[in-house]
Amino acid sequence: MPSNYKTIIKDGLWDNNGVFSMLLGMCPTMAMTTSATNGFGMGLATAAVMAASSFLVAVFRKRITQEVRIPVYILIVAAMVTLVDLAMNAWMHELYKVLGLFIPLIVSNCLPLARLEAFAARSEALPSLADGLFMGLGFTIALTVIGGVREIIGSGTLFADASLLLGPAFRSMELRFLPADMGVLMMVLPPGGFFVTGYLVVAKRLLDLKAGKEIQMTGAHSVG
Amino acid sequence: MKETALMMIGAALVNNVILARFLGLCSFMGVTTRIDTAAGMGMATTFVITVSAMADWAVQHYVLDAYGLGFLRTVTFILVIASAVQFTEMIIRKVSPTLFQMLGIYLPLITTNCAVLGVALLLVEGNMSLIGATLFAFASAAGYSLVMVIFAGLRERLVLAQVPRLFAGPPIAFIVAGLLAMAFMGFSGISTV
Amino acid sequence: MGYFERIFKEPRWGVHPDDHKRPAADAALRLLPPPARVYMPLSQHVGGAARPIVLVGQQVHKGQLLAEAQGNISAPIHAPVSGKVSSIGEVTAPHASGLGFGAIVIDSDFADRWIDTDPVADPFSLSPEEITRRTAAAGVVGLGGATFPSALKFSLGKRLAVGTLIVNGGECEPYLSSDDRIMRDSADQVVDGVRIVMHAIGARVALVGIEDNKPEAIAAMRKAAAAYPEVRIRPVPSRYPMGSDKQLIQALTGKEVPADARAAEVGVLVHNVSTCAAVHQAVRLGRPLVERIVTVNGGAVARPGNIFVPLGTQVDELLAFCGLNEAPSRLILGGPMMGTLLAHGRVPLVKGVSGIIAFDAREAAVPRAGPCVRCGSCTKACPMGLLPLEMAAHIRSGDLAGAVDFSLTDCIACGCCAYVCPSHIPLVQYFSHAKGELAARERTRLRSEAAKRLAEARLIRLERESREKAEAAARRQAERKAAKALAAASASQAQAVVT
Amino acid sequence: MLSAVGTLTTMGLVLGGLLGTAARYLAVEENPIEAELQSLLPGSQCGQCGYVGCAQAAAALARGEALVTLCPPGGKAIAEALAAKLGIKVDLSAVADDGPRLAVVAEEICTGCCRCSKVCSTDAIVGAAKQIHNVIREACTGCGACIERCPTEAMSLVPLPVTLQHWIWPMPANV
Repeated sequence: MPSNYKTIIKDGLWDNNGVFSMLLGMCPTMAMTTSATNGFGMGLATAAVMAASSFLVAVFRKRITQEVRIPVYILIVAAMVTLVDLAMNAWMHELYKVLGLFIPLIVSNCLPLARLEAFAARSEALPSLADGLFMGLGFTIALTVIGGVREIIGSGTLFADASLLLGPAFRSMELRFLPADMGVLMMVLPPGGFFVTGYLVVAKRLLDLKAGKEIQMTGAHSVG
Repeated sequence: MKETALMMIGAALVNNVILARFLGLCSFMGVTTRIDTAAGMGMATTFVITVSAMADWAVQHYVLDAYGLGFLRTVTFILVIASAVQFTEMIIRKVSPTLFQMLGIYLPLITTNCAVLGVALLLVEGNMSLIGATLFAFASAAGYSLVMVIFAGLRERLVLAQVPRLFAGPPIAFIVAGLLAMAFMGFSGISTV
Repeated sequence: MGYFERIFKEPRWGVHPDDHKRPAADAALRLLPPPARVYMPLSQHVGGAARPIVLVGQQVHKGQLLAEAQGNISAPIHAPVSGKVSSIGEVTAPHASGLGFGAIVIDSDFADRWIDTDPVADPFSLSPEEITRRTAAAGVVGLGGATFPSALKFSLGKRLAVGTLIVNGGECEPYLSSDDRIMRDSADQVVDGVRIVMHAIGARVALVGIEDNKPEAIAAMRKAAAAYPEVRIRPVPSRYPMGSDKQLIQALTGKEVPADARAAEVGVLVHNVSTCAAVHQAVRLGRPLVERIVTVNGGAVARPGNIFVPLGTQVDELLAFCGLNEAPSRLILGGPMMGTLLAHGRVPLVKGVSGIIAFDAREAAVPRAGPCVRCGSCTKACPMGLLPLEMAAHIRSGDLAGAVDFSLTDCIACGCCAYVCPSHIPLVQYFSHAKGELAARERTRLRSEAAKRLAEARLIRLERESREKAEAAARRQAERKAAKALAAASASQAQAVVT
Repeated sequence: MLSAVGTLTTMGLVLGGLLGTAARYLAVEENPIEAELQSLLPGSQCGQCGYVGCAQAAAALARGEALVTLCPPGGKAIAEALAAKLGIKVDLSAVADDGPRLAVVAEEICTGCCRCSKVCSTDAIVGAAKQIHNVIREACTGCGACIERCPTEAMSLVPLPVTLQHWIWPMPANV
């Protein structure tokens, strides 16, 4: 098990990126990336849940019996999600309203569960915390990038309404690339999510190929 | 009557669970390599969605609303869904071994299918009656199954195609899914529910 | 659809390639002088290889039996020249793999002395069984390329009471004209052979299908068959693959052979014109099949034409006889559509070879294959009504079962699909690969089934052995006990006596 | 606070109880697929998969503990058949299938000890004591069990020679 933090960070952010390499957690990836801001917010919420639940599972891993581990993991994740849900409702109400349904749905996002099974259930608490956090941050990056691409092509802006959703400090991030009527609406609508994700997976493969890494062409299909 | 029909069409086609609401995408990408497995997954999920929607409706109305425990919704729903899946598995195994052989291996996967939880949460937000909720859940699930089978058919053809190396596997599947989503956008004129 | 249209309407399947048959077809037949050495393969037919019955160093006459048929489906081999058996060993097979197979090598004495033959003045006085026996003994096999032992087909036709004999003079492959030549030069022999075959299988009618691009052959055959109303000469449209059994049967009789059935099951039997001529030689003259007409054609050949050659002659020797303009860029045994690609010319000619094509560089150029554009040309060309593009796609992705679902097993490998493919996809190679792979899997399955049976038999044997061992041990123990008891008894008796 | 804990506990108890009861009353024994899997395996009990025999390997497959690619003598064909039976998809390109193999006896080394013929699961090795042994080609499964038993290293596995009857056209090079 890599308890080496550098590997964990590298794995989480790029090599084993939840979206682009493992193809996990596709639902929020598609649904919440109509803009970079939404993707960023959704990613952070997921990262928080993952870090917390990985830590908890790692702490209690010796107490959890094999047979009931999945229900227990789900319950732990569900509890964390409820916490995040309440917290966001309280402090980031605008963003909460946009993300809506998909905050509770982090429960059935397969990325947290997959990491609990694959990493936290067999590692010490602190590496697990790091794994959860950086996997979550990798997820955040992926969502922000997808959201950014869709937003730029779809409506010509980047991080629009960031100040509204995340706080006034983010006003400087709001950018406009194209005139308001130049956007390709299709990119903001559902098909755009599929197209952009597909092309970004190709882009990641291309970068990996350039870096001389072996790439896996079939990709990991996981169900959940 | 007309309203119910429109609601069901809307749930199945216009606001399709997979292509418009982006729920259940993991299974959409994962179990659609063959038509028969996709159909099996679709049937199993339809069953679970309908059953758990009814159960969740009951929990929401008689437990959470009654005691003002709205914040426990996520936890209780996932608990109910997990039990419903387990229960469904046992019943099918006992009642119809043939059906179990068809659906058995997909059942455990459904617990973490966000379509189930998603539909349940949508129901709560929609404030529906029990019958309305059941019909809505069934229609959504039927739309889910339809898209699963269509996409599986496309992917069976896709396997035979000579796809550029970099696009092989998931990327081309995503792009095909995008085209399918575009096709489903054509339904948006039918109903606006 | 009327009978007239059925025959003369252009078929919807197949292709119409440039036939390149002339001028080779018009050149007079030439004789190849006996080569110094011939390599007579033991396996020139479908089925088991023949078993040699001559010894190294033995003197043989032309037409003498070299190897006898072995197994249910097999054919004997005879000496194509007179001379001495110099060795029996492996030579390169006329096969795309370039692997070797067994052959008898004869050094010619250039005398061409025949063995004593057993001619029959009136073959129609012989019983059909006798004709079949003589045909089998002469080693006659299907000369159109299938090389199935003809005598076996006779018995099959007799058993199934086939009413119509179809004689295949289609010769639809481009470049080839050996059947054309034999019909022009020896129409009487062909017609006589046809009548002997009819007698052997009990057919009432023979339909000789000849493609309408061979008017001279049609005229010669009509003249030869004029006295025999039961032998009917029928021109058929020139369309590749008209020479394929199922297509010719449909063109001549309108009957379609079902996918999993043989021609005999729709009441017809197909024999090639050259095969009929060989039957005439075998039955009327008593001469075994040791020579045949081979077309030598292609851009690299200086004097293309039809040559009468002893079997076992090396391809290179025949090419040298016809002269070469340049080193051939590609060498094909048989026609360009279905023939066998040869790596070199040091392979012997066998019974089923109707031609050698030596392409020059221009003819041999193969365009690069591109991706399938789904134009559907191949489905239109396929004479079996298959979907070549679907089959190839399934095979490419490793899904052989899927290809079989698209009736891969019905593919006759005629090459029409690859010929018309605008992307130049080597479709037939995909199908050949898949068929070979399927056959290999079938072999593996049979092997593992046999292994399972053997393993079970072994377990039963081990069980029986251990049981027998235990029984023997028990018996011995019992005997020992009995002996002991006996000894004790006699001892006590003795004691009793003593006391 | 208390009502939340109470609700969750009650639901846990009710659902857990329900499932527990159901599990008792709805229990079904299985697993019919095992026999079918076993019929697909070669049945030579060679043990190369790591299990004692084909029956044990089939049981492990049915439990999902073994990979469908477990059978070296079976090669790709059996792996494909097993995968189809189990309804799973496998990437067979990684399966080392160098074709069927055959055991041969190096006649100059063989001492005629009979050890190899005793372990051969298909009785493919013949030979009496102190006589040079020989392998019956048709019966040999190429499992290699005899190789380890030979004290003089006279046994070896060779690929089945390719003949005209066995030769297969290669797949066209990809475009």
